Amino acid sequence: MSTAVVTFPGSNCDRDCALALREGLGAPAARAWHKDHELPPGTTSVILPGGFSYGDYLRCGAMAALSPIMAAVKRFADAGGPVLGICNGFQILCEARLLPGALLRNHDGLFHCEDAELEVSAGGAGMLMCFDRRQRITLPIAHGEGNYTADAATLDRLESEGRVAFRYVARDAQGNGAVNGAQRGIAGILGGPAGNVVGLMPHPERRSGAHLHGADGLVLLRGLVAAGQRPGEVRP
Amino acid sequence: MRARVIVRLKPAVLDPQGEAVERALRGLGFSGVKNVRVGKLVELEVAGDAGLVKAELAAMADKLLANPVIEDYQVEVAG
Amino acid sequence: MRARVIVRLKPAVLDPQGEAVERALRGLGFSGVKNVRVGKLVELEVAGDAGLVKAELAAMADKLLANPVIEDYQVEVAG
Amino acid sequence: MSAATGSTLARLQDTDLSAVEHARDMGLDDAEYQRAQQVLGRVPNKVELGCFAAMWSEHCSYKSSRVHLRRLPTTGPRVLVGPGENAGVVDVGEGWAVAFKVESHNHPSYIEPYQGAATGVGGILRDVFTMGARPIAAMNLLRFGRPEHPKTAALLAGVVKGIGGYGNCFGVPTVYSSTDFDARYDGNILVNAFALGVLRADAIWKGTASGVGNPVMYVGAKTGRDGIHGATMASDSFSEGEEQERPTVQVGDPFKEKLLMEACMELFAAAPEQGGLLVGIQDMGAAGLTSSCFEMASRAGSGVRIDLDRVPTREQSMSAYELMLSESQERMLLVAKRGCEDAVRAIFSTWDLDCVTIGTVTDDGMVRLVKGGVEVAVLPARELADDAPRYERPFAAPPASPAPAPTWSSIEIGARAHVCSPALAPKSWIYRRYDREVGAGTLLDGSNAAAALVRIPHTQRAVAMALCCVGRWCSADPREGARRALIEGVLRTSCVGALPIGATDCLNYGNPRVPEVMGSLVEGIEGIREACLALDVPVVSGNVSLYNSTDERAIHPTPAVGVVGLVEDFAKALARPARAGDTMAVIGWPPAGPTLDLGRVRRLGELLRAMRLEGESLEAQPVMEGGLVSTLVELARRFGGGLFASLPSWGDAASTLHSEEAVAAAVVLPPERLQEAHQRARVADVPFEVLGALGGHHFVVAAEGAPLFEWATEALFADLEAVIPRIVRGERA
Ligand SMILES: Nc1ncnc2c1ncn2[C@@H]1O[C@H](COP(=O)(O)OP(=O)(O)O)[C@@H](O)[C@H]1O
Ligand SMILES: [Mg+2]
Repeated sequence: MSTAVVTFPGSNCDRDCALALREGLGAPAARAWHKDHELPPGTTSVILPGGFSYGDYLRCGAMAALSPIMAAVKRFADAGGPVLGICNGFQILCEARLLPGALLRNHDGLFHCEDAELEVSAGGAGMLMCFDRRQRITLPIAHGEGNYTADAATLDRLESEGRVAFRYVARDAQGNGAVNGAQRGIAGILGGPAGNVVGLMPHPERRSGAHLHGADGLVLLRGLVAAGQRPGEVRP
Repeated sequence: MRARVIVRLKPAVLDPQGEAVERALRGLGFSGVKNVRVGKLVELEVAGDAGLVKAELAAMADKLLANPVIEDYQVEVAG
Repeated sequence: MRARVIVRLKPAVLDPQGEAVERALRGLGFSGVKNVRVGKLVELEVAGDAGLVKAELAAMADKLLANPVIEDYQVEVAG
Repeated sequence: MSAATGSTLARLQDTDLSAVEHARDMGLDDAEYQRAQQVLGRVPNKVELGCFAAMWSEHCSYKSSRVHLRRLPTTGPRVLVGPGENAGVVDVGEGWAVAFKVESHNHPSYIEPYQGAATGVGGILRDVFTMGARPIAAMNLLRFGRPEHPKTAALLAGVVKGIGGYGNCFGVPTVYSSTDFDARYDGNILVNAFALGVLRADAIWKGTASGVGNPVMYVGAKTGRDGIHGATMASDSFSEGEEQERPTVQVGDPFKEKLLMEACMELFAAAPEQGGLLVGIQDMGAAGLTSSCFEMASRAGSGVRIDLDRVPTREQSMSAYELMLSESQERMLLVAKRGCEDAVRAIFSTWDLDCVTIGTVTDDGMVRLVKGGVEVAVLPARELADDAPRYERPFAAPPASPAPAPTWSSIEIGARAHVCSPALAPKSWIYRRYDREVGAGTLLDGSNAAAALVRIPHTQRAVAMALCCVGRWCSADPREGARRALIEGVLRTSCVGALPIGATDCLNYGNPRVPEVMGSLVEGIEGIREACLALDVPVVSGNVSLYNSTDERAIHPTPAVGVVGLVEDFAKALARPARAGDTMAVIGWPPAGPTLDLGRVRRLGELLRAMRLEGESLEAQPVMEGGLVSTLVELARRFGGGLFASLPSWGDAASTLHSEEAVAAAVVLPPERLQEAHQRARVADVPFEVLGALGGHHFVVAAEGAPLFEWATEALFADLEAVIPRIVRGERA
């Protein structure tokens, strides 16, 4: 039973995620390589880490979405397995259509590396089981393309189905994320047959211990690991 | 055969890059500028006859070059 | 008037994006693809008559849209 | 240099320029050309001339600075590799070491700010991972022209974007940045990039080509016609290919470099049971294949034979000259053990990288270049790599040009204008463009601390770092300015609890043929030397960037110094955040003349370090550029609220606020530890004076019991944060 951290050639937060799992939670982490056709044996949850999967040329995550490992991740997700996409991982999940919508360039055209205050909009269940609904947490963002967008119908559906996972607390006059323009302030969403696929722009692995300015991120990673270990929900 | 695929953000999608360029152009004194949109131009060589090539280019765009959630594309084959 | 400025890396300049796209397309089975280059397409509206507009677009490209050290550009005015 | 090989070589006579003129075109002067001819015992052909010109260029040979650079102290108990390799290496304990270096990319960044800065970062990262070290931190020092100069906005935006674009994608956190604006950099901006990596102390790789018969392999990106002596090649009588404009600036591919780094890390660790696969490795930086071939052979006392037809290219029909001098990025040259080629290739192919055997190591001390089956150049490795001409250029005492002290209508107005000046205003806008946390090891970064602090993975250890130089001080006094660059780095790293263990320097100066410029360079080196000796900090690597001048108008002398410090247990160096009610004190000596006393600096550093590790100092910041008022504002900003400070009894209020001649630091202490801290200072015989406390929403400065001024912090912080964005937008101050 372990969390598979997928390494695309340009992933650069894969080691950080593995470290947070091991040091922060004492949970095992296994590495999955982008060219693999199967997840490692014993995988109970999956992380698509941040970075620049294939250089982020063309569109962030576009090429990664087509890599062999993503077919395996898709099968795992379709069977209800918990999958967490962080930053570039979120972009990959959208490009692979495992989550709806897309991430555009930030509205000011700039890369932002800073702390973001978030509201957990869908706490209490699944991977977000360790959060209270409406709980506020702080996680850092580091992205140039985190401007979440989808058509109005999709956004309405996300909201009505309770699939907005995280929102930026700071919004502009239109209600969009002040930092990057994300529609309706969306920082992360849920998908998959059982809300088992989560994508978010902020980096939980960077807040996984007191020496890293806080441990809010561990709460999410703990939820991910636990969601994969629920009896009766063991994946293929 | 030389071909190109033009990829544009859909009209309904906000184009932050286009807005930034517009602002910068105005700042430089080009005051008559409006509705700036920035797209991508993928130029490539493909083997095969024109008809087939067009279909192949469309397939490339569908699979990789454009994201239908936010983008439209257009293929052109030279001569 | 609708116009466009196409900005391309000069032929001798490395285009990492083009290379990455080429590799990805080949990986998807489009084996006949070669010499992929990715450029920028700036589309905009400008006021004025065609002749003047062309000169203005060139000025925009010189000043902002392209860096002559590594890029070439081409301006087109619609109809 | 036998007649036989000579006869197969292409002759120069087939062109219409004489060899001397060719040489001049390439940047060799007549005496240098004569020397080249003597070395060969014959007339060099154009490929050979190109190699001479590149190897004997200022950039590769340090011909103007070498005799002076030798004066820098470069040894110490922790130094594992000093200057001479791709990066210096310093022992940090528990079997770990760090490799670091700083390098300039000034001119390319002026021409193409994004790519110039990006490839500057790429180059220094390669220097570091070539040593076997995985990069864990990057810093930069940027100097732009005055904010209102028409080019400054675009240069600033482009350079910052380029640094972020490369570092963020590569996956190295950019943890410290120093940025300033000054008319002296109007046409000559500075972009200095620093990188630091971690490696096992017993697994250091060097650029050496030893072992006759071992294969020489080329890895990474394909070679194009990038950066082939842009200026001198304008007339282009050397091109055998089609006539076309050559890009003088390279485009970087951070993604490819990431792959290259990962593949190299695998290569370094491969096959330990048989002693590894690799003999030596070097990046292809300036002068590309030329410098890597000659330097690797020269270091080993060997030769190499290179088949240029096997070099992977991305352009058609490249000439031998072009192949040798291309500066295409993201390439490395390595020498593998014979018989290990397949294993090496397998590693690179995992990462989708080209890896080709292009030659072999020989024993005759010659670099032989073969193209189309014939030798097109035969040159002695050592003479080109190590026997470049050295110049003792005449130097004259540089004129001291202290900047005139600004005059203000009141202390308050003066202080406010001062702290909101571009040099002193916070650089948050810039820092936000950099991923400062990738790697999950950034404990502190320069946006919010006196120095950055980055964990050594898998250990409790951490390295602190800062990159410093105030050009204005160096114009006023080149030696003192350089001393202070090192002093600032030492004090900053001490503020976060680190013991300074090594330094790297990037000497940015004007035209060395101008005696006064040469004089300021010599003085600068002397200043770094004095400070290094007094503070026990060896220089382990560095870079020299000359000719930063336009029309005889040179930049401020700018010897940027990167100081690296060590913390053995980072838990001790991390303090709780400052909060309202915490005490503020100033430790150290009042202004005592323009030459800072190094003995005092040393004692202050020791005290700062002890106070931090003992949990007494929660925040600390040296009083340097901008004086005490700017230090206090910085502390308020980090705290995020107000403070009350009663000025120390240093003299009149204005000079106490602004003087840059104190050896002192301001610290924030938990009130319950005040006594202990005070005692510690007394034992150390360092002056200690309580200034006041943090709290409230006003920044209040008082002198002799009476308030001098009082600023609402909300407005103050807003003013401070607005300075850089205004420059980026190109708005007048
Ligand atoms: N100012 C300096 N101080 C200390 N070492 C220096 C200095 N300048 C150059 N060096 C050393 O000289 C060697 C050559 O430097 P350089 O030419 O910059 O290397 P590269 O080939 O990577 O560009 C390096 O080992 C470098 O550390
Ligand atoms: Mg080097």
